[in-house]
Amino acid sequence: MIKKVLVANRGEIAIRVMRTCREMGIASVAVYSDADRNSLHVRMADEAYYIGASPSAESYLVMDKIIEAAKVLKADAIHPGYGFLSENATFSDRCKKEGIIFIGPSSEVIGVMGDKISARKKMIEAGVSVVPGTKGKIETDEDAIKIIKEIGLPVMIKASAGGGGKGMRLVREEKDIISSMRGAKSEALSGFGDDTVYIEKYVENPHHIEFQVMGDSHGNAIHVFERECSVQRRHQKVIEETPSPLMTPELRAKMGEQAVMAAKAVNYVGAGTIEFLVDDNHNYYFLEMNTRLQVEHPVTEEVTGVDLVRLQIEVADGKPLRYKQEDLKQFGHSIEARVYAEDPNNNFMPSPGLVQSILLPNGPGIRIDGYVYSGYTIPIYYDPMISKLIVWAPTRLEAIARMKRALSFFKVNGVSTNLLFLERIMEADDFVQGNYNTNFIAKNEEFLIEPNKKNQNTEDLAMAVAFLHHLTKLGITQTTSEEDHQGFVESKWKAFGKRRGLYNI
Amino acid sequence: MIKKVLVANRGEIAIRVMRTCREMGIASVAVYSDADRNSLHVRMADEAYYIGASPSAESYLVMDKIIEAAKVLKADAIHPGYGFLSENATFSDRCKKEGIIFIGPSSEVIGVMGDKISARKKMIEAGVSVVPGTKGKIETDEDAIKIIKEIGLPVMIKASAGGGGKGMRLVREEKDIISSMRGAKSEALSGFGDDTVYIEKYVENPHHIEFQVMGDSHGNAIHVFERECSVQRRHQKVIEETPSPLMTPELRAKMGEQAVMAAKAVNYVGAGTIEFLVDDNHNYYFLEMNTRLQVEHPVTEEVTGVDLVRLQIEVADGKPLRYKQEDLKQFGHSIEARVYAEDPNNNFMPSPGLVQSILLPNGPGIRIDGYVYSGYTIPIYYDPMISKLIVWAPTRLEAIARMKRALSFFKVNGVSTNLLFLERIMEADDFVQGNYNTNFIAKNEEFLIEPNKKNQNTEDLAMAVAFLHHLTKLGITQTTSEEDHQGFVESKWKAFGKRRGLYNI
Amino acid sequence: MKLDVKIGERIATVELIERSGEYITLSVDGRLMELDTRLVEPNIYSVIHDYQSHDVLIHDGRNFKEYFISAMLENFVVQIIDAEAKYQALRGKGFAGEDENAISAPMPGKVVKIMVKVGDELKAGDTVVIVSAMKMESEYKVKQDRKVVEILVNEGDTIEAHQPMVIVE
Amino acid sequence: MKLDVKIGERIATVELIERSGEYITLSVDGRLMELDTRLVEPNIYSVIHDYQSHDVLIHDGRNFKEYFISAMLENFVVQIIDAEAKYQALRGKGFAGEDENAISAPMPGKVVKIMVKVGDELKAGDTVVIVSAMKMESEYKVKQDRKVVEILVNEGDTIEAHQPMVIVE
Repeated sequence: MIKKVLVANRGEIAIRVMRTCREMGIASVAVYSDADRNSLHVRMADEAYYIGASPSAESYLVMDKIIEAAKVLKADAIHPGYGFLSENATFSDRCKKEGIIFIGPSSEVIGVMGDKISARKKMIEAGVSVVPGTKGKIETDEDAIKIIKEIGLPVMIKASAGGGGKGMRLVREEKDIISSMRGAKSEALSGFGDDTVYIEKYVENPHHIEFQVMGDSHGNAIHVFERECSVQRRHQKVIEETPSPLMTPELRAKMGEQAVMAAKAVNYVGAGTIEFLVDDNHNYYFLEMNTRLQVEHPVTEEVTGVDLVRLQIEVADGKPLRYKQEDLKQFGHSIEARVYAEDPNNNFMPSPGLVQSILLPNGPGIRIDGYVYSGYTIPIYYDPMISKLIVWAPTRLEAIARMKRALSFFKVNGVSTNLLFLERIMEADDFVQGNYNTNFIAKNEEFLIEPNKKNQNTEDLAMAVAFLHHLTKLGITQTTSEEDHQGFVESKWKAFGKRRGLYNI
Repeated sequence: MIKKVLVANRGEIAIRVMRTCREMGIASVAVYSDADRNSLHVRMADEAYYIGASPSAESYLVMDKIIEAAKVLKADAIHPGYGFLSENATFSDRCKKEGIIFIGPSSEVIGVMGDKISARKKMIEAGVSVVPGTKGKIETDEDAIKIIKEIGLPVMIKASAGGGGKGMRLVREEKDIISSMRGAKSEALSGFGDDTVYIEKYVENPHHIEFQVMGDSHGNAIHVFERECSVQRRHQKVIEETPSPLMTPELRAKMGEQAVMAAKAVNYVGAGTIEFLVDDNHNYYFLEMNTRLQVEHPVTEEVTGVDLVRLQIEVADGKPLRYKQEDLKQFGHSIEARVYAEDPNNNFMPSPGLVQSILLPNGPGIRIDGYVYSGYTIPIYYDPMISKLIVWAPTRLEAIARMKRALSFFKVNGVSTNLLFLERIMEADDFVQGNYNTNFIAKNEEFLIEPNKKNQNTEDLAMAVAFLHHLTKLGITQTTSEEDHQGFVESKWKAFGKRRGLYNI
Repeated sequence: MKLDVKIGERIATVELIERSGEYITLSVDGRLMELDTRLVEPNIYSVIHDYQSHDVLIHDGRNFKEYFISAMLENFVVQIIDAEAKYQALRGKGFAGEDENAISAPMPGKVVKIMVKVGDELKAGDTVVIVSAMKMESEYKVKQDRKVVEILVNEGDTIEAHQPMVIVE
Repeated sequence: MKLDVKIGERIATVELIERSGEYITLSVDGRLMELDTRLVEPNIYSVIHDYQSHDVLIHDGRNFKEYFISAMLENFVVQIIDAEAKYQALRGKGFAGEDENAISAPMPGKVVKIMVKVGDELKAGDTVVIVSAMKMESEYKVKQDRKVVEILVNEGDTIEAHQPMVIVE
């Protein structure tokens, strides 16, 4: 029986986990680095344990420290959140050895699914659709041509030992096969000392769609529908939504079934995500599995009413899943926007620092998972994501309208944020029409970054306020008079009359 | 077509309306008194109009000022919120004459339903169950005994001209009928110069359950299920929830049908609420109708996904209701807690003033409809309700746990609030078991006001912090040293050893 | 540094033993406590004590030596008892300088009515002023027989919390 | 009181005409504006202008005369151009005292690497320092040929936003 959970994380996800712990009557333990003593996850926890210096390599990533905290404070279980140690097989194993429940899968499962090659193999065995291709070494140009003709163009030739884009060639036309093979091989040889290459189908501007899965230790596994995560900037997700605008009930049923097959193939226990690439023709391919809670899990919770963290803790505690597949329904539409402390007008440069005040939008259909409070200094050491703004509404268009409303009432006073950038995404035609894939931000970059609605009135207002603020800073100001409104209006209009006279000369 | 709405209100409800306006692409106009220039509803509105001095009788209740604002700023419609002019038949009429859409019923409907006697009559005609009794004058003691025997004891003898509790007698036993009749009559005569009395069935410790209704101008009316509002202090609601713990599907169907009959009987257009008294045996009686949006409308929105303000605006604009009765379902459970700036330990004395900072709970299943921001001064002129905390969860017990979690993370820094009182309600056995009626707060007062869990550790901590804060105020403090944690721990333990030695002598 | 501190009927001696920046060692009635305290917001301390994390809100009370504290879903009224307060207590005036001579309200509001004039002899329970805040009127009375010495506000004035309105003796 | 104010390529003259508490009349390039301005939170003004309600956020920019403003879903960089700034501009140094001599970062961070030493002759585009913040490293370069005069930080230092790190000439 889990009675105390140590949350081996910080920021919004640590708080997210603690909220559910509190609701379940479970005590929570925060761990914190030097930079995080004043962080909200420490203030909100029942107990707190210091684990080292600010850089995460010296605190949040130090297994010994985390285990020490759990032992000293007698935590029954550790929730790793996302990032940090959440997909670390060694850590999962270490917890097991120390007699602490790791709220996540076993080291074996993390091992198999964490490595893309072995995951791909496992999925093929389980009958899950993966990107067509070969992993056998291609010996001759003739073999290459034969295989590529089977797979169909376009294809990607990839160095087996490759990484970072090196030793890769995209082939769109048959005539380029031989030159591309040679290019990839020679680059692979000079780059990695190994000219082994393999061939994969190239998925053109794919949709990135993932399925939430949950498994328990009694052999049950379910999926909790899809999330559309195609709005990405440099492989960083910015906006997620569910249901996916691309989805049909048939496709959902098929992909959901495959996601459950994937989870069952590894006897998955806990929350996981099966990521798929989907093309415009509804062909889908297993991409990878994330063996942890995702940043974007709230949109799933909003449309189903499921508390995924509660399920994680329940199944980690050996309980069977409280839902069967047929219990779950999608209701309405949910969108999540990730609020980053960064400056979109300055190459998305991070913007840590003092938040003098923060005003949250709130109201109907709004959920905020964040960790910044008025007076908090966002540290320079960690991720720039400071808040997730999640909306729910009966329909997709109403959810977009609600997100725009919420973004316009969201004020972070002190650091730069991407709030205007997010607001522009909600106004982009491609997004509104639900007609987008992973190419969306690149395609719409100009529209998203340079608002073209420069307004003379607003500009005049900005000038006026800067002028007044500057005078105040210089000390050129009267003290606030207690004059009433009516008196002001009269004197003001008198002065106005005079000035207008002057200007009319 | 409504394109601009003036919100003739302030505080959370003004903001609530503006949020939906923004989502519908409708511009919003705030009105404000002297005390409200810095209020959030003014900051969030598209336009703002000054309407007078701080007391509401000189601003929010001055019809001429509101109409002037609407005319100057060319608002198509006025949303009255609740309170102020929301149930004022004259104002509804005035709007109509000025060619402005009043978002609420016509003056005729407000007139009929606003008066309890005429509403009772109208409901009897429509076949709605009202509290059994007579309104005919009771001439003789014999008539009284006869009628009371028909109705059944206990009954209430009420002066027809009465009010404020005068000329009322509760009769529990037959032997008291004659003396009570005489007492009531003589009190009525001396109090109001009219000894007419009538007799009503006395509903013992009733449940206060209301049904949300919506009607459009095309003759459609629906109900949006019930709200349980029995947690009241001096007739002021404190906690509301839906579904009601008392409700059964059969009772809901019957009462819902009666609520729709009531709305149809007056051709109701807009949002309204039919309030019922319900006894423990599931007998229910029409009590009154509120011809406006209720404070507690969010719990209905949470379990149905319906935006009631959007529906109000749509039907005021002449559109048919977007939902049919069979489209609506209740999903999960929702509870609302009203956060007041008041001091429960000091006879619930109001506590206006500067809010230095406010930390909202947020996270899954939390909705906050409030208007206070960090640095805002709550004015002395208006209602002490500063925020509504609404939770949703799959089940009632999970909703209670969530409410407790949210209350414990809700911090209003600067004024007294009833947050601890609300938290105690969530811990009261009667509430947890769903076994309560309007007598709940009186019955549990001791438990609710005097937390009996005084903890020595917390008391010591409070003493220590007061001591340190006092030293700081006196200037007895070192500046913060940049000493690292490890160094501190060592020096601290060295000192400790010494002190412990001393104490052990 | 040592002071007596009072909550309800309990009076405890609090002593500062060592202070190193935000790390503080003190004793409450001889019980040692090591605290890590940070002022994270105005009037809000985050306190870690024996690994327990507490958010403690503290506000000034009705006088210089009184504080209102909220912690762990409990409210406390804390009084600091220094040499001066002890002297007052010996003279039978109670602790913490409770100034019964000034009639004041605990919250801001508006003076609705002043029921007395200078020189009036009041009986215990007589109403002195009526203050309105947030649609609720509160009467402020004398708890024993008193004489009105000075009236510091006018009807219609808005007042701050704890602002003296009427002085009695 | 009159000052020139610059946004992008536009320079406008702003003149204070009358100020009565929070009610202010001024002109921007001769266009009269009556504003009701309140500082509702630190650095946030609520401005009512011609019945329009605006929440305006203002923060200090990279120097004393620069401000960053957000209003109505637009961002502005505003520079105040006073007599001194005009003199600098005449000397070809651009407006608002942009001090190209100090290499600084727009956000707080940690100095990862200093690529130069005092006396180095740098070519346009050479990297001077690398600063890390929030898992992202940024390189700060010189835009034209320069010489390193002074180095004000060490590797590993945490720096404030706009803090000069290296002085070049």
